[in-house]
Amino acid sequence: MEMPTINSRAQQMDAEVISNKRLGAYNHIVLAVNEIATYAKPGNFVAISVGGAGSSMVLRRAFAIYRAQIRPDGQGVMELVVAPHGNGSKWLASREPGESVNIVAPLGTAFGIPTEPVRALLIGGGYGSAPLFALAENLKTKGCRVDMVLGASTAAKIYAPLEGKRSVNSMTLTTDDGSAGTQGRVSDVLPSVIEQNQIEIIYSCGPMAMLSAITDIANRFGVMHQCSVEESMACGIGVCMTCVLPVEGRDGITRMVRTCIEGPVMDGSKVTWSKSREIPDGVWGK
Amino acid sequence: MEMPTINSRAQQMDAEVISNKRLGAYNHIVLAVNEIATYAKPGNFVAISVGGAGSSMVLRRAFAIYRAQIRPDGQGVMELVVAPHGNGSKWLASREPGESVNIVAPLGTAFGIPTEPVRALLIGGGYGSAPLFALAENLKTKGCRVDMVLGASTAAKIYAPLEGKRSVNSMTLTTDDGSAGTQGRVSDVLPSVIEQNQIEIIYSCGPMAMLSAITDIANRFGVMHQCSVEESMACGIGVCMTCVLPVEGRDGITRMVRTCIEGPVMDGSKVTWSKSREIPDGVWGK
Amino acid sequence: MMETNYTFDFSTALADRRIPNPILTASGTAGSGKELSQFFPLSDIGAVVTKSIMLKPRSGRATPRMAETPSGMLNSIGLQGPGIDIFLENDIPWLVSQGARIIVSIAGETVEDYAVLARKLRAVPGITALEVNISCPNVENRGQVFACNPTTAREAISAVRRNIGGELPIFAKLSPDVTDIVSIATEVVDAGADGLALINTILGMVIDTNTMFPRLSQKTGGLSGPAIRPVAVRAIYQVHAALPNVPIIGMGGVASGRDAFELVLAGASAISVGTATFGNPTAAISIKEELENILIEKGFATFHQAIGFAHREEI
Amino acid sequence: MMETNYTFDFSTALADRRIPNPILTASGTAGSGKELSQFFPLSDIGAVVTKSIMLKPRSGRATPRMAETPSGMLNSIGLQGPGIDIFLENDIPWLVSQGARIIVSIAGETVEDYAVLARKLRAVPGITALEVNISCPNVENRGQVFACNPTTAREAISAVRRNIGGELPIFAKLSPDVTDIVSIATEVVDAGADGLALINTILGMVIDTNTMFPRLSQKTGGLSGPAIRPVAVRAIYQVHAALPNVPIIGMGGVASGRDAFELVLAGASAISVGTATFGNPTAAISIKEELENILIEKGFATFHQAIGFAHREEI
Ligand SMILES: Cc1cc2nc3c(=O)[nH]c(=O)nc-3n(C[C@H](O)[C@H](O)[C@H](O)COP(=O)(O)OP(=O)(O)OC[C@H]3O[C@@H](n4cnc5c(N)ncnc54)[C@H](O)[C@@H]3O)c2cc1C
Ligand SMILES: Cc1cc2nc3c(=O)[nH]c(=O)nc-3n(C[C@H](O)[C@H](O)[C@H](O)COP(=O)(O)OP(=O)(O)OC[C@H]3O[C@@H](n4cnc5c(N)ncnc54)[C@H](O)[C@@H]3O)c2cc1C
Ligand SMILES: Cc1cc2nc3c(=O)[nH]c(=O)nc-3n(C[C@H](O)[C@H](O)[C@H](O)COP(=O)(O)O)c2cc1C
Ligand SMILES: Cc1cc2nc3c(=O)[nH]c(=O)nc-3n(C[C@H](O)[C@H](O)[C@H](O)COP(=O)(O)O)c2cc1C
Ligand code: FES
Ligand code: FES
Repeated sequence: MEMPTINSRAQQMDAEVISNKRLGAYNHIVLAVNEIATYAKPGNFVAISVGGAGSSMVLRRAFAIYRAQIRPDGQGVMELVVAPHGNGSKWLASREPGESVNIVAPLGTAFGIPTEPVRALLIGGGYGSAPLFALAENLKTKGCRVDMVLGASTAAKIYAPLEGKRSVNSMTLTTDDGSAGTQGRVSDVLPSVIEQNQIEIIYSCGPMAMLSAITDIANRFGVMHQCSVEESMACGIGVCMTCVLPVEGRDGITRMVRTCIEGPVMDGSKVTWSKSREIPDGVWGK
Repeated sequence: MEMPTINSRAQQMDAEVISNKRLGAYNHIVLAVNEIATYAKPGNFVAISVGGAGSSMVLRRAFAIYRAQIRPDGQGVMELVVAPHGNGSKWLASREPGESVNIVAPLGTAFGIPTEPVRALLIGGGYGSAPLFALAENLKTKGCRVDMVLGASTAAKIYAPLEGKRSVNSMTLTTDDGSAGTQGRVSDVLPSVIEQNQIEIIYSCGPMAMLSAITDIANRFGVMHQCSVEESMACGIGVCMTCVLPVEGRDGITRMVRTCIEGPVMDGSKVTWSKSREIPDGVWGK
Repeated sequence: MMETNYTFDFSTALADRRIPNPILTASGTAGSGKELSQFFPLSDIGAVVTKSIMLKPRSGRATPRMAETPSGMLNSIGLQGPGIDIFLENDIPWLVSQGARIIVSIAGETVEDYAVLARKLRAVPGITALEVNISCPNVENRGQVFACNPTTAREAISAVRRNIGGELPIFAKLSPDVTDIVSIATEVVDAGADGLALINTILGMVIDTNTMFPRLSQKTGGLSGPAIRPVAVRAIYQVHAALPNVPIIGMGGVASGRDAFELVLAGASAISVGTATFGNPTAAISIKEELENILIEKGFATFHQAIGFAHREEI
Repeated sequence: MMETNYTFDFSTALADRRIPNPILTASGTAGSGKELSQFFPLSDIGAVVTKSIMLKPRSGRATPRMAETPSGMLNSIGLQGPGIDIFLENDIPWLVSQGARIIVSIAGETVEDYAVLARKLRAVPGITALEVNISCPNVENRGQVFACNPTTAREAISAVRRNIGGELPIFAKLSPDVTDIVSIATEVVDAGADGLALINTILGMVIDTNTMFPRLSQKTGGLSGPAIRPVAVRAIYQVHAALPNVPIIGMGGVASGRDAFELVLAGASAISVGTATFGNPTAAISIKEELENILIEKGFATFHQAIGFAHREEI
């Protein structure tokens, strides 16, 4: 195991909610932060305390950082896209501007940016699109072509803000119910998008089943695949071992690896997308 | 045991906070309620859920009803005086107007009002003065003379609003630190106040040690003493048996009696103000 | 929610007795019933479980008797109550008059106590079942709790079984404070319990950091409320796995229909609501309604189908 | 707060070892130490307790490995780790380089495992004490947990005692899932434990009401967090009352200085912080600071005076 320098920029702080707007099925939340806005990279996440003082919820909730920057007025801001799901995310989604939340950020690995211009495909499922827009901008700066495929069960669950659309060369939508874009799943349209645009690298973020399906297709086409995974996390900082996935290391050995600190962004081809609820054979220490 | 008809007017409802103002060491909170405002009598209390959804605090908090009435505009209001003490009362004291709290009220016994005009002394310790002002008004209506003694550790902990002072014939203050009124305890000034005003009945509300001391003096002077006691309550509605005190019944037998449903207002002379942490000898079923 | 055009069967069986719905009060958390009846008709729930009644009047313990804890509370009431005779004279007839179904909880200090209590109850009309609280100190055995030892647990239950006759179903209420709850459960079923009630409170303590003494007068108390729900679910799941045909009255931290459903999936045939009532006088009613909605939404046609459903084979 | 013009002595003794303050990490909740060191210098706390290390590399259990519960959580990690050899090669030297005091937690599947682990550790420099986690399934005894049976608990601890030599103090970490924790504590102390660590997690289960299966892959898991604090306080109080001279590392739901103080009053000589770190990476530091302030405010001149203070005679 290497010394994790990965969270060395992470800070814990109270961050004031600057704005909180409902957008389709999600809440777009802007937090006032300090210089950590400059350290956060696309793919990093933030861990947030929920429920306030006297809450029965003892664990932080993880959210991808949608965007982080220092505004012209010098104020650091961090933006999130939150799906009100259970008690914790509902609490967060109901914070009013002026209230504060306690955050730890930036955490985890970031998407790797190629040094040469490449043809990149960014795939997001539901709120999984959140970290992809900042990534798209970065890739654009490096001269990459950026195509995007976003999928969700229904139109309201596709998160694709206007300014985000501007930073991509093409945008394909899929919905399970056909309410926006092609009816079907992201994986249905993938082969043709890859072929048409001669994709060299895929970046993805979304539900685990989607990431697994993308990995199969990426492998088939021999395309690199960096995906941001989403395992249940108790600590988010690498100390509890709850968030593991079987991942093959450089030495060819598959280990149960913490997705909070050696992820959430991982090489899709190295993950054993096995059935959950078991340790695959051959894993180190099984 | 008699059939408790005592809480038959009690209702559970969400009550909006109309106002919440800091007054000395306390918060004066006004809640919007329905017709229960007409049922609440001085001495009754309200049980309030604290902490909001996802709170780790599972029990309601009890507060004396300071005043309850239907306003000229038809709106029922219930007023409380809250000392921010632990997590629950602090949560309550920090509610903003417009927020709602879940209440069950009116609960428990009320102060008994004499049918004839009598000379009454009302004694309050700290926020224990809260239910006494509405009581004073009632007694005045019955033609009683009403004297009042309020005590606390320090001036900021004496709750005595201006309009309240108007409804009493005399008001004596005591503070432990001498920052207002006589330095000392309520019980120090009591004998002279009782003698001077030829008191026939004492009503009191405050810490248990104070009630116990008042009972001794009241017995000595042969004066009736109705006191509102404050035992830790888990349910407030008579189902849990946590809030008991040893109290002598009409049959002369002392039983462990629930102060939430056969109190909080009790005949002071019937309570065995024994050391806590033991069941006095002779209690039924010991 | 799915549209349903069938009638959902919400009834459940406690051994050979059928009650119209599976929501009960938990022993010791519903007073005599009268206090709760100010908030809802007692006949609306499956049954009222009475506080554990003993042979003689009991003053209970000194105060403080309770302390709030994170997502729970400690209590140390010490089984305050009027004793079986007054109880039979006053409480039972009143509950019967309300149309409530009644489960009488009994507790003893000796094996003989249990026997006498059973004899006093055997001919009483209007009772649906007995819950035998064996989580009490056994005065004949260094105060060790009956339910903490297979032998004493068996003795208490056999005494009730022998004296109650074949009439009333008896549910043995077990303590979770044991190394192996399945072995205790097996023992009491073997001794004649028709069913089990799981779980009683967990032994705990709170120290008041102001006085720097234990908060409760008796130092320790029983922990209840949502904090202990995972322990209740585990105990019910383990016991249902070992004794799938033995009905279980499940309880421990149920505060919503979702929570009740969790215990049902683990193997409970009925659900008692305790501490939640303290926070919400009508908790039992909302839990009942929420549970029914969840079951219908999930596509169950009867409550019975959901009992122990989490034990099915994974596919 | 009172003005103090003396220096408060915050140090504590773990058997014959003295550490500068009583706040430790709880085993299995501080990673290898490196992760936490991003948030505070490890030398600032009394000691780092390592995750329980076993003989061989362990993959641990399948996911999901955790579920949040009211004021707590369940975990079922299954002791994932690199095995003692890699641990000694990598983790210990790094912790030593940080100036951290180290308590190594060990766990075995057989009595022989414990013996071998002790032999591998006896000559390792830089270790303050051993914590022997005997809350693990014993593969030679139907998977029953060592700590749940006085005989197997004794065997594991004797094996460590015999093989560690007289050097390192050993603390036996007990499970609260037993009928009588005092008897287990007495047994392991008799077998040579210098101290005790109380409490490990409580066995629990969460059923996912969507999938209608147990949430964790292994069904049951260990309950930790504030929900279990009353159980920890009770266990520590009982054991300290029975064995007043045996130092106890207390833990279970400590999230603030007040909570730590509660366990100290019950009888703990040091406090491990576990689940609280997940909610707040610097929890150990704030707990340490808050505890020190409380002790000074209460007028204690030394930490030592407060240990078990709730056991004094009431006047
Ligand atoms: C790296 C990462 C990035 C994420 N980014 C986003 C994002 O940008 N926007 C967004 O809306 N959500 C995101 N999620 C999911 C988000 O963390 C969960 O929706 C949230 O934790 C649910 O909490 P809850 O209290 O609402 O739900 P509950 O179901 O009540 O939560 C109970 C427990 O389960 C955990 N949990 C529940 N659902 C999930 C989940 N899907 N993933 C991980 N843990 C879960 C919670 O953290 C909590 O500990 C992300 C998760 C991870 C791990
Ligand atoms: C009949 C009655 C009338 C009351 N009237 C008032 C009032 O008008 N204004 C006011 O400020 N306070 C009043 N109190 C006291 C008030 O209920 C407590 O201050 C409050 O419960 C403390 O809760 P907490 O969460 O802030 O404190 P915590 O100490 O965190 O509470 C923990 C637990 O202890 C109980 N508890 C703590 N202190 C008391 C106490 N003094 N009395 C009873 N239970 C307690 C709480 O209810 C809770 O269950 C009254 C209490 C009773 C019984
Ligand atoms: C105040 C109180 C009193 C109780 N009294 C009894 C009792 O008399 N007999 C009994 O078997 N259980 C008693 N219990 C235990 C409950 O019936 C129940 O088993 C336990 O509280 C767990 O359920 P809950 O979390 O829903 O409260 C009592 C619990 C509380 C909180
Ligand atoms: C994720 C997790 C992993 C744990 N791993 C271990 C372990 O390896 N060895 C051990 O003795 N205890 C382990 N424990 C138990 C803790 O050390 C501690 O005894 C327990 O969590 C109670 O303390 P807490 O409430 O502060 O977390 C673990 C607990 C958690 C939550
Ligand atoms: S969430 Fe704790 S190690 Fe990853
Ligand atoms: S508070 Fe429950 S009976 Fe009085």
